[in-house]
Amino acid sequence: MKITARVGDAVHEVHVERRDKDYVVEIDGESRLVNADKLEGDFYSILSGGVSYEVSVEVSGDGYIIRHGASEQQVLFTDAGRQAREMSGAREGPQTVESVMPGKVVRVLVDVGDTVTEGQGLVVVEAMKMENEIESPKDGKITEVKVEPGQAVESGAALVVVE
Amino acid sequence: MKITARVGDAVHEVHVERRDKDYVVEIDGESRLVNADKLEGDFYSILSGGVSYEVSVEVSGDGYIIRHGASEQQVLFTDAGRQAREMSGAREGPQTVESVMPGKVVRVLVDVGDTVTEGQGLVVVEAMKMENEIESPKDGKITEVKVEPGQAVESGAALVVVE
Amino acid sequence: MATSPFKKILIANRGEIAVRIIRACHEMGIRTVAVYSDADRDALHVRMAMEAIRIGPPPSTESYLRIDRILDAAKQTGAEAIHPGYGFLSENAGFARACVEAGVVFIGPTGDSMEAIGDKVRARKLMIEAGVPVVPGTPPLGQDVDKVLAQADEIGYPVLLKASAGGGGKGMRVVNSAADLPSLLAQARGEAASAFGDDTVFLEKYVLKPRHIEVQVFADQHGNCVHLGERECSIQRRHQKLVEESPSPVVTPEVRATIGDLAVTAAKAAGYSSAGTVEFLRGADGSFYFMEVNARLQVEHPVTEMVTGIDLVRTMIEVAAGAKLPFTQDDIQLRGHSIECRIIAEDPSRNFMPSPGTIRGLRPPQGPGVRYDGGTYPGYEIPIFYDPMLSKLIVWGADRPQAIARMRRALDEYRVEGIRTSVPFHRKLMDSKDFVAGNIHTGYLSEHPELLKPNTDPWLEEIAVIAASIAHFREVEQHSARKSVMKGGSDRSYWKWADRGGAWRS
Amino acid sequence: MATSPFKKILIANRGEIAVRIIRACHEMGIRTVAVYSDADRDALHVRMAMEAIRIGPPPSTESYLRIDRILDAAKQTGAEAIHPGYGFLSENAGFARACVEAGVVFIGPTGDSMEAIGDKVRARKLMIEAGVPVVPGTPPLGQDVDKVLAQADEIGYPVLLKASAGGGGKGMRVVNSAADLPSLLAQARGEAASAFGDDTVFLEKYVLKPRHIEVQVFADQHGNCVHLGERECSIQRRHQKLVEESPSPVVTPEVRATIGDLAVTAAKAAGYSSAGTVEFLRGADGSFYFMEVNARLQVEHPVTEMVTGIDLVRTMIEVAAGAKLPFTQDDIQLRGHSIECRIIAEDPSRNFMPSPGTIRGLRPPQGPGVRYDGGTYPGYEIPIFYDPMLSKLIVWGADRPQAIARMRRALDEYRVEGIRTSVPFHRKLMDSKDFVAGNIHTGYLSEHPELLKPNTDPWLEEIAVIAASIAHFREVEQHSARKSVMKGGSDRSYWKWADRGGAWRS
Repeated sequence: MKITARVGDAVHEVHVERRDKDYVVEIDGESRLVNADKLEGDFYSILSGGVSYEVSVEVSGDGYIIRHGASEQQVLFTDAGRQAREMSGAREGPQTVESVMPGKVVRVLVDVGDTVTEGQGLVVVEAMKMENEIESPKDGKITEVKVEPGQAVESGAALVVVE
Repeated sequence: MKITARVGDAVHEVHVERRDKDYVVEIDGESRLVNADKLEGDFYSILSGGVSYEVSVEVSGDGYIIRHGASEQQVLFTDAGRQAREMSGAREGPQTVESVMPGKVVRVLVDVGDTVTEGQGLVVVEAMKMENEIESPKDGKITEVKVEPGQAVESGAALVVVE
Repeated sequence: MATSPFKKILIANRGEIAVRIIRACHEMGIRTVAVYSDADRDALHVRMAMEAIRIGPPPSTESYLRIDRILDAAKQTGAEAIHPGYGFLSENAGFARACVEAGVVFIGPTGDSMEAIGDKVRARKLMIEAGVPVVPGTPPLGQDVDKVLAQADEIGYPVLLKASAGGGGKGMRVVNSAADLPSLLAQARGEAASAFGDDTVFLEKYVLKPRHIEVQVFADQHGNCVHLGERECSIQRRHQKLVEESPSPVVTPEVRATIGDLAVTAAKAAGYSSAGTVEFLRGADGSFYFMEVNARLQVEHPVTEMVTGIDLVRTMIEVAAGAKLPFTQDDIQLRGHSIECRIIAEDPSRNFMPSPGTIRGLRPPQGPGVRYDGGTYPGYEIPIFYDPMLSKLIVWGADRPQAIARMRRALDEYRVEGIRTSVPFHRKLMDSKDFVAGNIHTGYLSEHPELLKPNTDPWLEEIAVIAASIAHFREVEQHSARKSVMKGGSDRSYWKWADRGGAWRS
Repeated sequence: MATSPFKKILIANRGEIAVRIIRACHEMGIRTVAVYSDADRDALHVRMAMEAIRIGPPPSTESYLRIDRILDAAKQTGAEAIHPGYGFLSENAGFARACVEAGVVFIGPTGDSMEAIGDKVRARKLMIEAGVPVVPGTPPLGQDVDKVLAQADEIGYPVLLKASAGGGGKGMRVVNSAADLPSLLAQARGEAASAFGDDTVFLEKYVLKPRHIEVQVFADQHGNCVHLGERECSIQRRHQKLVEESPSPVVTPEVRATIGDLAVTAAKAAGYSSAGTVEFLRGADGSFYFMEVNARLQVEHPVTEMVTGIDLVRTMIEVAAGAKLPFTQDDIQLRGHSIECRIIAEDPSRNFMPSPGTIRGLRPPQGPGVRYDGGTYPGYEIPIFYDPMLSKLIVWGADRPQAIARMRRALDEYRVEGIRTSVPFHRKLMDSKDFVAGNIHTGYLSEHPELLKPNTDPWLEEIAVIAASIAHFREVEQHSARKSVMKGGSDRSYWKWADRGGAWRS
């Protein structure tokens, strides 16, 4: 099976196949034999070249969050087409700003027609007794405001549109 | 739903039904309103009359093992017919003695034709570095020996038949 | 030990501190009553308590801050005493008095002594009279913004806005210039009002690069009062503590005796009883300024317990029942070093953005020298209404280097799935040269944003790609296998649900 | 602390003790190498170590007892030292010497001193020469059963059969009369051979109602030796310890000094280094008899760590690297009281019948004063080849009553699903008047079979029936609901699997 994995800005071509009880994992042309047992919950015990890794693998959106020790690393799996789209700048055009967490809208800091700069606060959402400013992802103009103060929002809810 | 529950030697007639988010549980004619939420794994949080119980419920054979604090209690669910059979003495007639755990047979202490008394050792099974004598459940005669020393046995494996 | 001071105690709190208090009660043979809002029916404190009473809808103003409902619950269950924990009603003198009026023992100081030293403004006055150095500041601010601007000018920028009623950084703002003052004043008042139901704020000189060092005091109702050493709590974000330790790496036995005596004097002057904390700012020159008194049990009390061997919650209960302090100042011996990390449901790499959600998997660290005070469990959905703290991870070591090494090991064992937590940040902090050397101050984290960034070791990236690829391979493989079990069935979403943790909670 | 004494250590063991040692190494910044048999690929020590090497099939004679394979693994990984844990090769002088010959540091005493005091028969001789009182007994027994009968007659029944090579009750039998001797002798020899690869046994006078009290000693390679107080280990079944505590409820400071000096003398006489334990029997009259020396780390070492604040495993590693003892006898101060319960996969209500199987769910206790040293995890299948100990639950309290109260609370929190464990027994023991009063001896459990019986409180029966009925109701209800999702599908067994814990491990 072929997979394109993205970690941060780095892109890796991965090929995985079974060999008896093990896996042959090739990353960017370099191959290694890996023994991986799935244990309770999200845990895997991975032995590779005598080295032991205890990782947990959490499904997250288009990829996985891998935890090893106290470190965590997000690995995204992308197909070529989608990757190209993202690389060519998905940030052009109108963009919907979403709430990154469930909570309550306490203040809306912009109106339709306002000019905003990247990083400028747009909406303040309160969760866990903490007010959090949701910032503009780019320079632009507000074309739509979809929430009002007092409103409860889910994670991923559309707040405003910046164009 | 009607259930006959057995705890040790006691038999209880139980009736369970839902009422909104709660359960009405009637035991031997006495009824109570119970709020029960299933949590992670085998855990339940049960509120009954303002009292909070955190129990875990393990499926075990024909019933459940309920754990509360450090205590555990086996609850068996029986239908009337089966219960009657058991009460009338299932111990009559030939009885197959089973291994109560997986392990290795280290010694067979009886031969076919031997007369044995209740509690007499029949077979020694080793597990976890400990030798365990499997005892005769009743007075009788050995009619069959199904294992030999060195043999690995699973839990529930037939060892000998006593008649 | 022989007989319990109370038969039944109600815990007017939630989360890890409710669990902590329940444990102390059960060890003393005391029955426990939990109270819960609708958001907390399945919370750990409800599971663990022997009794549990619903007190209202999720917002704390309608549940955990409702004095009437909590006293009703006490009456209904026959609880003889109430432990308020920290936060919520713990420093509410009105609640302490209402308990007494209802014939229930309040496990904490009296309402009068709480008011005498719990209110920051009154406490400052008390300290100034006693000759204890305090940071320059103002009385409660009025509504006239121009006058506030003048008051700030007099102190000199930067100044600090602080809520009179509360702690924990709520309603607190640093103001660097007059231009910022009006909007920050409004924010601080708004936060104070929503957190404490009281929007009174005041101004204080903002001491640069200060260390937060506090002294634990303990007094009984018979005039006995001792201190149990200090805690260093300088690692903070947004004025909230993230790491605490005892002893402080910069406090010598002589300084400990000095600030300890000062703290005991303050507690005695206010007729204080129960556990309390006297907070100081320590400037870079080693001078201590009185900051405030917390007239309650602190979040970080476990580090004091670890080095003194004294169970503070048990002792609070005993003292509330009228017992004399079971120790004198000479009995208090500090052994070794203890560190606590507050593990919060926030994403450090996104500037501590809240990360509520469902805890899919949870493996707390274990083994020698590790104490885990948690308030959650696998499958638990963190409510958005309350504090984001998941647990306190506390370690003990024979000395500070051993304690740090043990904390590293414990953080490496700790695994929380389903949400982002502060664990990666805490782990990086334990490796930072400044922390290891003890060179910290309350602004340390804002000066070191690199501590919030994820780890980027190349070998970690490699193992992450290997693990994710194998997991993905297995998922695809199993999905195909199950499809054939289904004989053409197509309910894919259900399968995904079953595969991805549905069994945690059904 | 600044630099690690070793870069890499191999742990020649499994289970909780391998995990314990791995934790100590990681805290010291030392890389760890686990070894594992085929039965242990998924064991916790393999997961937690940084490297892991397979050493053979499941039986320990083909894996954990194979000196050649373990040394190969050390060579292959470049490990500079080996920690043997307890059991297996930990008291094998040949292994200690083979390590030295292979250029690997053995973390423990030298082969010579191990032989001098590890072998029970030689140790007795050594003690008699030193004037230490010993229990009357014989040299190793020959094959002539008539001669053995004569030897037993000379001592007088009851006598005790003991294995020369090992500890932990393996190969041990109480013989009450001459008639029982031949068959028990064969059993003891068989068990000794399978456990230690050596069927040598000897006879000893069986002291009635004795207490098992042992002294922890620690020596370096420079002639320094101290004792770290005693442990009381009188709660046993089949001569295996189930509960240990420190200090002993019957040892006064004077007696501690006396038996401590005796133990240090014994260790020094044998040129001992590293951690070791000198075991005594204490008769009802308060007299102590030397029993044996365990030339290794003990299972129950944590209770000593809790009261002394000393990390024994860390110190073993430092001392093995040539460091001097980091403490003198005067530095050793005992604080509070610690108790350990060995949680085993056995069913106490069926006379401690082994209960192997899969651990479906596991919630260890947490919170103040609780230490959990485990070797398992949820979903783990306990192999039938090794010791049945799942974990050690250790508590600390300011005094013995607090420690007992805390252990009760911790046992109530502890939940293991899928197998039977000793938890219910331990909980009942903590309530027993004799245990609370400290009135125990090594035969206590056989005199109190009621402690092994399950709890039968009526309210417990009621809640059990309620919980089981609701669980059953929900199962039936969900089964019907799923059937309709399946639209007539009939793969019932699969659904049951998915519902009943399949997600623990797939």
